[in-house]
Amino acid sequence: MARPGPRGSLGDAGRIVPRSGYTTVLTTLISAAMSFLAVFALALSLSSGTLAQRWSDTLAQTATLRLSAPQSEIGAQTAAVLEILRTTPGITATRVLEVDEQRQLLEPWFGPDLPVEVLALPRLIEIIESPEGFDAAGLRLRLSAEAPGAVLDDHTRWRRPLVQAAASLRALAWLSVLLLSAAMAAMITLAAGFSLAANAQVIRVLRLVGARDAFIAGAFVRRLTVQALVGAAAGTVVGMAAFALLPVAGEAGFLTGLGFQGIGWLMPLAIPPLAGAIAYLATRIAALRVLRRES
Amino acid sequence: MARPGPRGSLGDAGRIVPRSGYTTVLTTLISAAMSFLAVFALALSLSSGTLAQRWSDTLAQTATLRLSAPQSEIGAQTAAVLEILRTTPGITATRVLEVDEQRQLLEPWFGPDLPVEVLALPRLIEIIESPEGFDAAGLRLRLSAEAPGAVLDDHTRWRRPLVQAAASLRALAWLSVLLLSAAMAAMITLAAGFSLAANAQVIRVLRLVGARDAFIAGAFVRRLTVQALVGAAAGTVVGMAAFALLPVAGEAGFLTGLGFQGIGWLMPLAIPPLAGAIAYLATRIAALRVLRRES
Amino acid sequence: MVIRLANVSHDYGGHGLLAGVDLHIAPGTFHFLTGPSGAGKSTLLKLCYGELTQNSGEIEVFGQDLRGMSRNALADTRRRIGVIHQDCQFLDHLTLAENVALPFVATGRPVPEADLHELLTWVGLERQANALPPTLSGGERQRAALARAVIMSPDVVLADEPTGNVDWDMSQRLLALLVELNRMGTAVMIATHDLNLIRTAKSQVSARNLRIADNTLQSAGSDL
Amino acid sequence: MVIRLANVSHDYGGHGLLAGVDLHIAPGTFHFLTGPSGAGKSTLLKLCYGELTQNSGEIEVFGQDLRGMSRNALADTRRRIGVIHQDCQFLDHLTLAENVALPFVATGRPVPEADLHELLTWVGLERQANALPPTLSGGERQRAALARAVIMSPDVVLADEPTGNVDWDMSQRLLALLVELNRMGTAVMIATHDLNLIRTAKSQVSARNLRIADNTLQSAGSDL
Ligand SMILES: Nc1ncnc2c1ncn2[C@@H]1O[C@H](COP(=O)(O)OP(=O)(O)OP(=O)(O)O)[C@@H](O)[C@H]1O
Ligand SMILES: Nc1ncnc2c1ncn2[C@@H]1O[C@H](COP(=O)(O)OP(=O)(O)OP(=O)(O)O)[C@@H](O)[C@H]1O
Ligand SMILES: [Mg+2]
Ligand SMILES: [Mg+2]
Repeated sequence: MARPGPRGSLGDAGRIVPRSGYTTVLTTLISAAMSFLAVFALALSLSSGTLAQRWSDTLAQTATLRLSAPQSEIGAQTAAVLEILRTTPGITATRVLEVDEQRQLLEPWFGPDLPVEVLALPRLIEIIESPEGFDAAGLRLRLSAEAPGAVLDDHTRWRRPLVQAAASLRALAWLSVLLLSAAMAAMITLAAGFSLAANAQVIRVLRLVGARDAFIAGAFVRRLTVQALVGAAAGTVVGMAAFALLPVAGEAGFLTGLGFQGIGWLMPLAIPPLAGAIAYLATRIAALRVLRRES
Repeated sequence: MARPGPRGSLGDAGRIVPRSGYTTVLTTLISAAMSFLAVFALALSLSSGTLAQRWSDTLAQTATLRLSAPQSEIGAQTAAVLEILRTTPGITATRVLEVDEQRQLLEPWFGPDLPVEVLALPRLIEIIESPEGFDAAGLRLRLSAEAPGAVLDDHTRWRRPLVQAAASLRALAWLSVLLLSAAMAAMITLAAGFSLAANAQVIRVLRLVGARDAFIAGAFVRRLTVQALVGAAAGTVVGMAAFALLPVAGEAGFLTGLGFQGIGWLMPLAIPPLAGAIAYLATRIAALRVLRRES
Repeated sequence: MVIRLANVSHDYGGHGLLAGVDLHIAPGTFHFLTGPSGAGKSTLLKLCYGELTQNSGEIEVFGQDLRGMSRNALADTRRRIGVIHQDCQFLDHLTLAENVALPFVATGRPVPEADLHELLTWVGLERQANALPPTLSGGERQRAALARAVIMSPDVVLADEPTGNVDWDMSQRLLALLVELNRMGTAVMIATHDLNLIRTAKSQVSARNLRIADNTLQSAGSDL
Repeated sequence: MVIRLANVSHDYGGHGLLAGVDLHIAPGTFHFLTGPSGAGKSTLLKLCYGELTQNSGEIEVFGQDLRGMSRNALADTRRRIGVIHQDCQFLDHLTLAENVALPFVATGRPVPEADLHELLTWVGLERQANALPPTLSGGERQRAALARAVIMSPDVVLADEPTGNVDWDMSQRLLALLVELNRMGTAVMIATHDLNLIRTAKSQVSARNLRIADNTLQSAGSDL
């Protein structure tokens, strides 16, 4: 009986649309579910970035040049090749492999006792690319002219599928983020439509007492935006908690890194305001359309 | 004006619950969305199976044995090692690598001109495992006794992360199928509750004219189950179409095979009946509970 | 005995509403129920058909205690009671004719089309048979509610303000329908504000007039 | 001129309902509108405040054509019209007092608590001020609807069957409230079936009695 009087409670028109109506619950649920999924998609896209980075780091930015030549010419040709490499744009550094390093590379196949010194082994030169990479075809052309015994191996056949896979994973992830946003917008628009339909009585009564469209739409927009915000916040928190707690991918394996690292944890926090903005626009458009249709 | 009379249209009580109510639309939408996602999860889980298979096939079932020994003993030790391998359970076949094959392996490092014949190269023996695999530790023990120069490389360090990754991908996929089923059940239960709340008027009127609980619940259960079936069918079809049409993963890369192959295309067809069954149970329980609560 | 209330009290948690109400409705009797707005007329009727459960006292319908009844037994009892709710309640997606025939559908019986048509004609709704309830006028809805209440030939009709929105001629017509049913043995109780209706009924049927005042049910035969 | 209908016709797609209706409601006048159930009384009132748009003819409210009006202008016009809808319409999640105060909230004005309380007391609802509409009795809802219609001191009150569910004493009280408003300059039109109400009003106010019959609006001063 000691409820607040009508002025205090209704003064800002905040309660015009029922709070606990099931269509508002619907909005909350939809944005919660969508935000939860968005957290996963975001994690996937961030992780696929990390993944691509790692794969690139290990493979993409190195190449090997093998130089075979008669013992007498090997010194001169090595110098020539190094000079060519030095003047090739896109190559950051070059390094002639030591004998010990060559032995290490061969150990799995020949054991530690291979007499590398006495063999007429080719020289191996490691090439570190700049991030932009170099023009492998052009380089091959110049090499064939000046050092016919030089063979360039840019690891392409190893690199291509991995980089491709990382890229497609990344595309898939961003596609799902986009799809989820679109789905959320569509579903919140639908929920707004449902809410307006379910509250046809509210609209009719407000019309009867002379409320303008902007007032009626505003009441719905406010209610639904708040619900979407609340739902999205809940979904995001639960999704982030899932990532913090669940061992989604083990320590090893190349799914390692699926999750958020460091500053990445801040990104999901953008989801609730985004959901709120989507809800605001979707509801506003739906409300004004419905109000204009039913005179 | 030429509508069918009440007998024909209402005889089976099929129209007691409004067809186009937005809460029934809600049920349809929820099961459509959930089924759509379930198709993806199913594809992921099936594909991760294929993936794991492929990775295992290429790596897991081979191993290499490297035998270094003085030139005089190499023949005898090779024979001894082959005898050991022959009697080791889990090994299907063994093969001593030819000189040419060894040269091929070494070519990237030394060029085609390596004088393999004159080098004291170790023997390489390829081991083909049976699917159950062999006991690597036991084999190493026996080898160290009879052929001290033999080193077994069972590719464990390459194989483990890949198999692990495939397994965790698979677990993730089944987890999402489970989660989606649970989420669908929960959301359909909610939708049933919403539908009952939205149609409180229908329940009140039916009570007034002496309808029993079973009759009222039946009307809702039938309507909602049908809606869930329709929604799930639509969601499944759209999901399958997406897989049939979208180039989700390229031809190369190790996401190749993400999708359905052959008989796998039949599996998503289980989703609609499952959704229907979930909807039936969820609605029935919700309806009888609601009806019992409000006397 | 159709309905028997013994020392029944009820309120909605606040101050008292009905206290110590005794009521006997015998088969074939005719009752009017009056009282100021908010006195508890609708509440009393709801208690009689089990939409509400009394706070204290005893209510028997067709000789059975409502409170001890199973849910199915209560539903079966309601089939023998024709109720006209004050807020006429329909399924808005079904036509008027389908709504009137609902008691048959809900109990799994075939709809007697001829009876249905005759009844709709009597209450002047044959033209609106295929209209949806939200498109009906206030009076049309009230007449449809009355038609639905009597279509199953119930043992008792409980009518809550059945003529509040119809004109005088139509209210006479509806009264005549109830009087006719009453002659055939149906007990009738009408809650109404319309004293003229009660007065004109005098000539057609010997009705008992009850009034709710000061939380109790009183006989009001003389002062109408 | 408050409301002017010139040669207005309307039906809902079927057979004719209203045809060639002329109506002039001047400031400070009092009108009763009668006619059998389904004749089109509610329809006529809905045309007057723009819930329906006529098929043909002209309707002017406060000198402006309703059809040419912007949506905001229509809303602003409605603020000057107090409407009692036949199916009393409330926001079920707000208390009765909040519902009655709704015209102020919807137009962004502060609620005059004192006036609100006085009005609720007049219609006998001060005890129910904090009750939710679904828990009110039929008559209580009707009185609340009347209170809401008059709280903004509108220029005209259009009341559709405002006394169908209240007892005689209360209907006199509600009539007195409308007569009082009318004396202060408010035009009033009441659609009702209650001929007694019209008869007792005669002594308090000089009202014009209109009747809808045969699809037209007729003067019915004598035969009541
Ligand atoms: N569900 C409820 N919860 C709380 N109070 C209620 C409820 N239903 C009715 N009331 C209150 O109980 C009182 C009696 O209501 P009831 O509907 O029985 O009156 P009534 O005699 O039918 O009046 P009317 O002639 O106006 O229809 C009213 O004051 C009403 O506000
Ligand atoms: N939205 C609508 N669609 C179709 N027909 C309608 C609609 N609203 C009303 N009607 C019909 O128009 C006729 C007049 O309705 P109206 O509500 O104006 O009658 P009324 O004079 O107010 O009757 P009552 O006294 O019963 O309230 C009725 O036959 C009704 O069925
Ligand atoms: Mg009542
Ligand atoms: Mg009307």
